[in-house]
Amino acid sequence: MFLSSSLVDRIFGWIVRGAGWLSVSILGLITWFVAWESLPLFQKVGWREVFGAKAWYPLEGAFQYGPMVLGSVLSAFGAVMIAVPIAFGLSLGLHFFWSRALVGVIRQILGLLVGLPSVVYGFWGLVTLVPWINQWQSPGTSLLAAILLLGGMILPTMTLMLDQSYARIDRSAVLAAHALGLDMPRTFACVVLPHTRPALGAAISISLGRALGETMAVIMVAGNIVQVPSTVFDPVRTLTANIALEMAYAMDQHKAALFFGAFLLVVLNSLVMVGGWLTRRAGEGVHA
Amino acid sequence: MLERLPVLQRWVGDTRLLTGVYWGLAWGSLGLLGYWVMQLGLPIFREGWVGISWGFLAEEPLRSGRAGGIGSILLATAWIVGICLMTALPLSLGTAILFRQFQREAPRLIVLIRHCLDVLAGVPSIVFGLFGYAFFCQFMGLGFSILAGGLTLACMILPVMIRVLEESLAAVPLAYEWGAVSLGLSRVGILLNLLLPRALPGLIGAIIIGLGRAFAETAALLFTSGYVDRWPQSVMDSGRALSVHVYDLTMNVPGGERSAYASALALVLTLLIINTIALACLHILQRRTPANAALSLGRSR
Amino acid sequence: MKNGAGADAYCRDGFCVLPSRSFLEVQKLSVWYGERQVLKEVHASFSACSIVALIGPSGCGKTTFLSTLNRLTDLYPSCRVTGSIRMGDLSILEPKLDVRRLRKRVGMVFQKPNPFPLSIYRNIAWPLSEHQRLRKDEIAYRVELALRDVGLWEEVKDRLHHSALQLSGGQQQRLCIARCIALEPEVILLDEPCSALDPLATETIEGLLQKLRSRYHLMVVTHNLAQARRLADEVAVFWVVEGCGRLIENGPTERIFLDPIEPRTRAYVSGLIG
Amino acid sequence: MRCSLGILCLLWCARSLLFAAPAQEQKLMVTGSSTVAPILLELAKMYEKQHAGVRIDVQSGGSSRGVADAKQGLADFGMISRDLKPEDSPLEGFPIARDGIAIIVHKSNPLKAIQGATVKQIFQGKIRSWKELQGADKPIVVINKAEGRSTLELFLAYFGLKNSEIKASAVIGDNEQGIKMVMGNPQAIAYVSIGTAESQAAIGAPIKLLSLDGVPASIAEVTGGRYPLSRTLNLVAPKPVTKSLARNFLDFVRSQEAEPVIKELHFVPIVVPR
Repeated sequence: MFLSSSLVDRIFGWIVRGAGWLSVSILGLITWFVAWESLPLFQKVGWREVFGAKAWYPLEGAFQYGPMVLGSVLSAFGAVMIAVPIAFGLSLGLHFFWSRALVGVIRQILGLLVGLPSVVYGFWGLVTLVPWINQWQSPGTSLLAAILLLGGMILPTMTLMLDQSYARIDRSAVLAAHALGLDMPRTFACVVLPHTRPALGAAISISLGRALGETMAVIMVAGNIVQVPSTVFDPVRTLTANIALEMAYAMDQHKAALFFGAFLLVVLNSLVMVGGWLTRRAGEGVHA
Repeated sequence: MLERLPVLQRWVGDTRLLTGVYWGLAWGSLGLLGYWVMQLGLPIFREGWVGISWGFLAEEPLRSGRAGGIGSILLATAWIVGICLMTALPLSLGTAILFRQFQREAPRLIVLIRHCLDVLAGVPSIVFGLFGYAFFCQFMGLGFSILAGGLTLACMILPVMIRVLEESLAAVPLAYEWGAVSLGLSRVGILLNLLLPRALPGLIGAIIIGLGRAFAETAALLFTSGYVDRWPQSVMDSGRALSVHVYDLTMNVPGGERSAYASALALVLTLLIINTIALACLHILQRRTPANAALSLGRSR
Repeated sequence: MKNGAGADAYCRDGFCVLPSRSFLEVQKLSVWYGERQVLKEVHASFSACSIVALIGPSGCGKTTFLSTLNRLTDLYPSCRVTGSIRMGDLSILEPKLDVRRLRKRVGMVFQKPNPFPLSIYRNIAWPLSEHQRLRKDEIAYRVELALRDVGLWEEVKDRLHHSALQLSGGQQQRLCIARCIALEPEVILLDEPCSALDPLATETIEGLLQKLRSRYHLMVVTHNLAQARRLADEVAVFWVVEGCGRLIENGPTERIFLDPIEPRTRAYVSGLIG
Repeated sequence: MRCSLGILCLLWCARSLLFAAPAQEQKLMVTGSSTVAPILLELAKMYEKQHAGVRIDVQSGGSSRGVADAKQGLADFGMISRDLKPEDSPLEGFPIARDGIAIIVHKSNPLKAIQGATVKQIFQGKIRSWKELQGADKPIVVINKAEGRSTLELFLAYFGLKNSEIKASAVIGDNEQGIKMVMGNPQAIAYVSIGTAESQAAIGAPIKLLSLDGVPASIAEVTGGRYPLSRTLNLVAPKPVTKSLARNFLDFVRSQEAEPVIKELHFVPIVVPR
């Protein structure tokens, strides 16, 4: 019995380690396959042509990624800027102002919003948001539309993450603050905020990743013109939209170019993650 | 932390004002959210309610989805999500256990996995779609199939499931494990007796989150499980997921709006039902397990 | 019982105490957590008497010393242990040692009662069934035996299948001890077993320890000097020297308390410092 | 490890399902243009109903994919929403329907007809305001199609434009998206498949199909061969088509039986008598 159960333990260890390695290998596989599939672009077109390209006309052999990277980054950052204060306000309300029943309802709604397919958001953006913006400034399909829509889409995720981080605070710290006679804003500033700063960083970096990665909704509202926008009313194309728009019809080097776009997305996203780690580490430093 | 208090007092002499600002921010945000939910949700319910019926849920789509129902699509979705969960759950559970129980044995592996997962969690779903297309469909030769779609989704929801499972395992107090280890008990025993029973709510939570993600996903499935909207006969058939169906109806099919709304409503209702069932499960679990009851008592004390 | 009847057994408080051949030899034991050294070159040999008390101010490495004895230090990722500990035929710090068998022989009871969140019965039955292949009725018998040993049987026999977390603190701690002795260890390490309990429960536990002293080697970390004096046959005094925990003196209780060699010990036991 | 075993099991099940089925089933694979796919999907369903044991899989993915798959033998038929080009050479084309491209604007736009040259100038960005076309003093929102779409190819070829010359303010993927955009934007101009546009206009979408060079954009005009900006939807296959199922299906697609289905989808059927 004794020996056998220690053998079981050893086997268990290997199984679990295997699971771990498999999870790691997925990222490796993704990077590898995406890079591998984008190789033909550089074999057929050449590095210099790709990075020196002045426009994106894949069928005419021009592959310029810069504006799309910019489009992705701008729309994602804008969305986060919009979503942060609202998410912040909502999480405040959830913890300090609203009754339990209301809180329950709001959480359920937020949960549903997270699960709503992006197509539904996009459809709303296309038929409501874009015409609305168009009233001020044509064409309506614009960076602004993308920012607003993405902001709305990441709002539930962000709120729920902040909500969870508030809930995780040690009750006794809050009680201690109350015992010291601190009122709500001070409790918030002195107890809740310092405790949740790392979580805020995590929420922002994850939402940023979500916004960068959103595809279906952005296609419908962003206008998809490959250009560097000069105002928020100019249409832009994001890397993700580019893939979804052209993938179904792409052949050969065009397809490779799209895979390279995906590769750029992975790189971009890794940068966001590294940024998240750094801010979190800095936050922990402040905390200590 | 409290030493900051005087500074704060100097900033805002009267905190009633600040409370008011917070209050306003909270209600203002709620107002925005409410307005937006109305904007988003009302059309779905209003238009969708007309189109949805038992027949609609059971039939095969006709004329590209303008008529008929979404029966075959629901089935394909269920298969895709099922395969996805069946693959992702053991994998993520294993990894979460590795994090909890093998910290001493494999610290470097754990750090590596953590970083990889952080990156993986942010990889856009469309990249997963491309990867699935290149790896599962082409390299593994699965073609456009439910299997390929499910596996791609599994890769996609893996990080988030691991995160949730890990958190639920971490919520089990270390003291139990120490007690067990000091008695020389096996890891498997600790897992089965101490960790898993306590982490069961987390497990359910992970399944729900995974399900939600998988149901809502469009981009990753476009290039992997394909468009075919007929009854799938095996996992090697191409099958259209519900969210892809909604996408197709709104974007490719003239006059498909009504069905699109009805399908979207079906999707929302499915999510709602799953959430409710899960909540009920959690409720029952918390009431049934004496240990849990005792613990929550202990916590309140 | 474990050491065989020695010729020079002596009696104390009416209990027969077994011979004084040393059962635990500690040599040059040093422990680091990361860069910080918490125990420095501990040399000691504990004779096979029944209760050893480890005393000293907080942070002097008592608990760490105790944890090294059943290799619980393995659980700290950054912990490093050097030196040697011999217990009978066993070299405890040997890397290839079957740790689980060691932990069966050297049980541990923690400061805060930590019964498993299972039923009272399963709390004892699960460790038993993991270490030995036993029939159901044998397990039931052993559970009852262990519970009787700690005097819990009468209190819980009607609710064996209720959660152990519903017991009071003292009962929980006794259950933890029962969980340990059900495995028939040679040594039981107790890390301040009474510090989280009220005086009444403390008294019960002390009585229990007195009862168990004839069957097991007990090593008790305590902050309570009176308790150490009441319980122990032998006392080891730990002290913080230049930032590291060290064992500064050990010997029979009477000598440590009445005629210590070290001036710091004298000051400590007389309540002047520490 | 556990999960890879699971995958293996799944694969095995899948295999058994897969290989059990085709014994009594004949299979056809059709891939290609998303414009043609809906027609084939419907026809395939009808055909399957009439012939038990036949399964026809239709996958959309663009005309170029249809050609590639048919060339490689991955598909029995490729669907293309354009006329055959010389580089498709080893393949034989089978026209099944005709479709035109309509220039559409919002219903509130006073414009009713447009000249080809004007369209070209608008899309080149030489005409920027509706004012120049006797409309409101509002900028023109030009909606272009994404690279690779056959609608774009046809449009460019007809007007002799290069995609890089087009100064668009939005790029869209599918026809429906273009229509929805025009519905929401009174200043927009776009070009989409006539079938789609006409059917949408028929259900009440606020869009208007402009007549091009004096010919109204309608299915009727395409049928009559008068509408200039039109294309043939083809099935392509390596010649000769030998598989009897493929021949039969092809005949079915071009039979009178299939006519109402194609009409219902707002395309112009091409019937080839058997």
